Amino acid sequence: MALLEVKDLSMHYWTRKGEVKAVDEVGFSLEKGESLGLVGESGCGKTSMALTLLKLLPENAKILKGHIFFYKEFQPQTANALLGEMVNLVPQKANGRASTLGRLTRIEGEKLLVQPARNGATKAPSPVSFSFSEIAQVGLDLVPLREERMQRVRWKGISMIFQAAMNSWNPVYRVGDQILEAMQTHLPKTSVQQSKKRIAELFQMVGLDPRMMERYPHEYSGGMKQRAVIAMALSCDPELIIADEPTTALDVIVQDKILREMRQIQKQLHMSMIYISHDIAVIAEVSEKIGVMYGGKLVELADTQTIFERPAHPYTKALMSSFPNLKGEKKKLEALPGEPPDLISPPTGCRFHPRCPYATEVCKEKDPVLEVRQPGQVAACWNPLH
Amino acid sequence: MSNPEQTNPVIIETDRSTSLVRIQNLSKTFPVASGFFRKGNSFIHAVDDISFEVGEGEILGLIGESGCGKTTTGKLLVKLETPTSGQVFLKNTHVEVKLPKQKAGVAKATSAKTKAISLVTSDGFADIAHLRGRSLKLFRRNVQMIFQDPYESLNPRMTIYDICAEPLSVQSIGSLMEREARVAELMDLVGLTPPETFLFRYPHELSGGQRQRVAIARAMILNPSFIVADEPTSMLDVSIRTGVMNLMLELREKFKISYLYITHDLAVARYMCDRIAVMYLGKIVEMGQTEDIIQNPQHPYTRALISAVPIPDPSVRRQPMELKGGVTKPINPKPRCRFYERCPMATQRCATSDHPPLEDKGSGHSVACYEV
Amino acid sequence: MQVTTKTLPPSLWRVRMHLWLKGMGQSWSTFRESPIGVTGLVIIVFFGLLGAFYPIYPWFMGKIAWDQETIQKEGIDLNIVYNPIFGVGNDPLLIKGFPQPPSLRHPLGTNADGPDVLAQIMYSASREFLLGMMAALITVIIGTFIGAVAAYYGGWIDTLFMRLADVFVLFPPIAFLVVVSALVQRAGIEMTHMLLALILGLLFGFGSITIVLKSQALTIKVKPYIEAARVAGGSSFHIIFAHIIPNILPLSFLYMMFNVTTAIFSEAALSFFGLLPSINMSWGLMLFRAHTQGWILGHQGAFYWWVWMPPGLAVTLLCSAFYLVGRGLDEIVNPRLRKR
Amino acid sequence: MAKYILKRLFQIILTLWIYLTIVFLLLYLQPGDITSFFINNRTPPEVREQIKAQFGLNKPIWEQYTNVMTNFVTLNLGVSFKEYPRPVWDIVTERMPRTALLFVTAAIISFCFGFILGRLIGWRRGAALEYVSTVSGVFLWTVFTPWFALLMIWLFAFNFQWFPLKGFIDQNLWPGVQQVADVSCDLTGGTNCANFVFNHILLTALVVTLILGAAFIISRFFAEQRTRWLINGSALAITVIGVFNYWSNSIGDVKVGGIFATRPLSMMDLAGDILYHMILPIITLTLISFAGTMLLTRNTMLESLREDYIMAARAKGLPDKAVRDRHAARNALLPVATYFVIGLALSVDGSIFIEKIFTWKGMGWTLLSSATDQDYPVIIGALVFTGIFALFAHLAADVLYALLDPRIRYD
Repeated sequence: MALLEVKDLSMHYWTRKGEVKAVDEVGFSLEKGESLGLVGESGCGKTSMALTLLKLLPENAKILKGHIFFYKEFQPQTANALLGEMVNLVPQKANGRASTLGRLTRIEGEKLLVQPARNGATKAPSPVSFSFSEIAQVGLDLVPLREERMQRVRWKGISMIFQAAMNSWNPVYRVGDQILEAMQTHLPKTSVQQSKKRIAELFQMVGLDPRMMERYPHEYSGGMKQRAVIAMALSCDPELIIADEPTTALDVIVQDKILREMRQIQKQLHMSMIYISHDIAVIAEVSEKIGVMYGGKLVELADTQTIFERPAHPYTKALMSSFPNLKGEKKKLEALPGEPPDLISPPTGCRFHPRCPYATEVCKEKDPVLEVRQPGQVAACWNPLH
Repeated sequence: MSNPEQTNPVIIETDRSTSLVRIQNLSKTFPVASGFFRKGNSFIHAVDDISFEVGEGEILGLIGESGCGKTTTGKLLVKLETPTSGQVFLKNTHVEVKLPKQKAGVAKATSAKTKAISLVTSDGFADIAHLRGRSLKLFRRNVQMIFQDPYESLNPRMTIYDICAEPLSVQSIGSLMEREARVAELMDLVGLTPPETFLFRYPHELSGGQRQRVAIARAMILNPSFIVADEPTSMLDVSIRTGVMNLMLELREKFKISYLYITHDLAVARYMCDRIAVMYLGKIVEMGQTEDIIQNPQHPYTRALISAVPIPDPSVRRQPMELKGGVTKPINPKPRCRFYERCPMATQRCATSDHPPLEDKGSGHSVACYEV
Repeated sequence: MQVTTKTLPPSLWRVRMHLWLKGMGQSWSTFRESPIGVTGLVIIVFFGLLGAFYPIYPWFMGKIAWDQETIQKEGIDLNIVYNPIFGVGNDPLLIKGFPQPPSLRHPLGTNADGPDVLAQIMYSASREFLLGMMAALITVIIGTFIGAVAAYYGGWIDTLFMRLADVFVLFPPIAFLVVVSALVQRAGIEMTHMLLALILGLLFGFGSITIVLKSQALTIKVKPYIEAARVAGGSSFHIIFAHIIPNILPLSFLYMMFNVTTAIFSEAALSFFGLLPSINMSWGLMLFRAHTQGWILGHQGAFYWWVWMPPGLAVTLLCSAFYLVGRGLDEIVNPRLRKR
Repeated sequence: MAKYILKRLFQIILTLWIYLTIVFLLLYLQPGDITSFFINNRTPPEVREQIKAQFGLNKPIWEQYTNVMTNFVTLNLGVSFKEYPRPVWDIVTERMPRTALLFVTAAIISFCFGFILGRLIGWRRGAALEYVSTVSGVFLWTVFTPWFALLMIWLFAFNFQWFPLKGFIDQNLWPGVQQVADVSCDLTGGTNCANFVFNHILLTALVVTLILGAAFIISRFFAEQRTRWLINGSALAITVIGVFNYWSNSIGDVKVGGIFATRPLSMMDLAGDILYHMILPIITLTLISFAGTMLLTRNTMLESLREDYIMAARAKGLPDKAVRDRHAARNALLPVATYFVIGLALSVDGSIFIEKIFTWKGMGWTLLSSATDQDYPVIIGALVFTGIFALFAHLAADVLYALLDPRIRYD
């Protein structure tokens, strides 16, 4: 059952130098309880991707197109809350109807009325009606969602572990109070005492002394801050956690511990995770599926096992072979020539073609799209490795 | 110049006749500014009584977590810091020490001085601690450093040419024309081609990998024999990193340069280094041939470190080793094994005895542990 | 590498010139994006022109409006040459007709004892400019140098200058200047523009600017490129002058703008209090005379705006202008303030 | 924190020592000996000798230095030339509270005003709003203060006649007042009575501030928003009732009504007269100084908005207002609060302008008039006092900073 579906998502931002095509036509989906790793070099748009999912964008950034569907099982009593929003209705499997994207305009008795998007047609399509029993899942489209409504999705639906976890604590408040603040915003009915009890439990879960709640961030070490950030990300029982370089600033032993704890908590709570890292080794440890990003595009997406055994995209292969290995034979690493693309004026056609050893004429002209290479593996390449 | 009459210092027994740098009992402590009036009570023992050698054309890797003293060691070697005690000997170093003005008691003064400083050993090594003025400047030509952060190690207000030519100009080497030619030659060498397109650009116009190449060019321009590389690739992207590492290996082949390669990444160390020394809280706990250490680590800390490195291969399942607690700071450390608190195999002896000495366990593999 | 030539090869020299111009061009195009800075610059240029054109204005007006004949036609019997700055003296008979409201002969009217207000404003403008620039330059040179040296060496040099800076920050500057000018007067020293600029420069140069520039220099001092320069064999002198100072110069320049504001303001204030008898004409003095002679809050409520509005506005606008330019520069120097 | 304060205290004493040394050097390097600053033609010979002995004249410079420094530190500052034989210290203690009340009130108002506005323009960087507020802010901040004050007087007091032109009290009202409580007034100016009433205003303001401040701090210990409101609200109510009660009954009554008054005057009338005279100076001061706070707050807001914890706060789904006020503004407050307290220390500067124009006889007025009248003992006394006052303000700023920033508390 899908939890998150990203479709054709583009996000650009505007700087002094020009338009940065940070996320360009990216699409993937994530099942409930699944963990996905996004890997890529700095400036490939992976952090922009994470911020776009939460719509935490600066003023100069804009989502140009695409959808981010955040799915929930359909429950008639909560249907009212979705009134007026863009939704993707997924009917029951047995039903045979296609899923419908549109604005939820009315609820009539046991029926939902959806006004599909115009999609370039001159005439507005007629509203589609679904009965309650037909609907399996409702996907709320986060892209057109208003800011106030989006605030309710953040942390309760999707929470995040930041790249700079060290700095994501406000230095003037106690750590416990900062977690409490999030809980009071999203769970206003829970009393302060109950919330504090819950925070103490979470602290224990991530291996921190619950008494540390009353301390200020500067009294924490780097690893402790990171653990507390994980506790905070868990505090509102989100369905999805995005972890952006969760262990980059940490030493290898602490990194290893924290990664193991995160994986364990994810299994235990049956949560979905998106890990983002430049380190393919870290990603391989924690995720079931890996997406490789290059120059603002998703170039390959496959199961972890598949991607390591049979990478389809030349970049994926280059990325893995440029990592020195601790185990196995020591061999000379092949350096990838050139520099990562400038996202203001990316190369035409395939963005990897100036550095690609397999590039042909077509790569310079036409942009490849994601195609299925084998079950559980898609890649965007004109000359895939298999 | 050298003074052969002076007493030789104690030299570690070694069959390595080609060593270039010898470190003996090197220590560096920093005072901890704890209180206003209580300054001077507490010290961080950043580097504590370490000894090693780097051979000619050899790459020695210095491995450890942040705060273990590896960067301080690097800075001691290039004389950015002055050691609290111990010596750094470098081959082919010219020491010119002005002897104190001698009046009547000539003999007395010299004997006092020779006891204090043994300038150059018989096999041409000299302690860099005594370098001053001109001899220090000459030493600077011999030893260079490459820094971790390519974004901070180049002055943003200088052009690439100025940055690369700075060592030449402060050392007053060559005419302006010659400097320009030399810089262009170096740019070519580090793969910034064609040089003309790079010479008069500012660092912010270059990517991280290109900047690090500029930093390498600057370090290479004086033809040094020894380079301390402090995590030169840790800030670089994967695809760029390999190029820089390969460049450094090529330069070693070409010019027989020795490196002290400081890194926290064991995989990188394995790729780059001939030998590895593992540091923990200011002490070297294990040292030996790279493959030896990676395949057959002896010290519990090294074992934990190696077992914690994630493997970019989902089919390999690691057996992580549990360590208690976290890294502390070596402030006034107790006289026992530094690793005692976290060690899974600590015994009574580890707690009561001093920090174990670095002992050779055969074939140049030394470990500092009582229980190995 | 045996031959050493002292001169820069022409190619290198030209490249550097080109780079410098390009850098200036870039700075200018960034600066131009800040409407605040541009506003300030326009005002500064305006006052600069006022000051620069001062000698032309009385010469021209003397030809067409202030000659003996025209003045006598107005019914004022003048046997002396009309001085647009110092008026006609304080003969009660002569100053009967003043202050005159703005007219074609006096675009901004005249003061109570006859001088032309616009001429006074123009005359003072160049002096205010000079004073402000001089004082700010002294301030910035002291601040930059001390800041760099204190940050680089640390230790007792740092402690000494920082405690000294604490003291200078402590002084309420205007109160201190009031006292100093009283003491200078007592000592019988003539307080000229140059002396005042020196006092202002010293007063502010050892003060907060050293603290700011030192902390900036400290952030530079710990950069690896300083260590790289040391490893290359660079002396302390080389590091301070080739690395630290060039990197704090933009901030120094920014503070120079703010200090021009302070200097002009201080001079106007002291003149307004009548504490600078040696400076015989300035905007502050114009306001002082208007106030003490009762042209502001007196004379049956009549509004002699041309007597006291122009000097007050001139001080305010010029101070604001330098401050605005400073703010505009701040957005260039301090990228954290730029638009996201 | 105690360690931090102690360290700062030590530094401050060191600073004071350097400051006083500089003052000494200023005097010593002048022509004539140092006692000439404390003696003029009107000084009787025996006092002259006494002062000379006090400063240890004819002794070596080192001893003169220690003598002068001792006199400074013990606030033994000599006798005024102009208001002979009033001791300088007496003049300072009379004038200082007047400046303090005026400036603290104005500073608090302009701080609140400037902080709220700066927070708004830092948060929403709209082109037009930002430009207008910055330019007008800079105009007010750099406006030539005396000219602006004259403009305000001309407009509101001279033209509209809403406020008195100048001064501390209404000369027509007070001569009829013969006695306030147990203080008798001289019939000419009512200075004693005015001082008495004024000091009670100051005292009341101080007590009110302390009570409200204590209530605010106590309320911080409770997590529930309603409890906080309850505590603060009840404290406010108590003080309002208490102040009213105190002024209407407790201090005792004025004996005789003013000669122009239609009914017997009460203490409240007299206090009202003083407060009425304060309004225009306070408005002027607020307008001049709020812009500084506003511009600084805007900058610190912009900086704190770039911090990662702001992104984290937004990611937590907090409403914009909470992100702005609880996170961005709370951190932006740190430098602004320091600036506020240090600004108080420099208020003597502003007081020179405002008190001169409004003839409000406080410290600034005293300093300026003694400078023009060459009343050197008062000048030096005011300078020494200003230094000490400024130092305590710096110490207060440090304490405030330590209270606001937990990172310092635990150092």
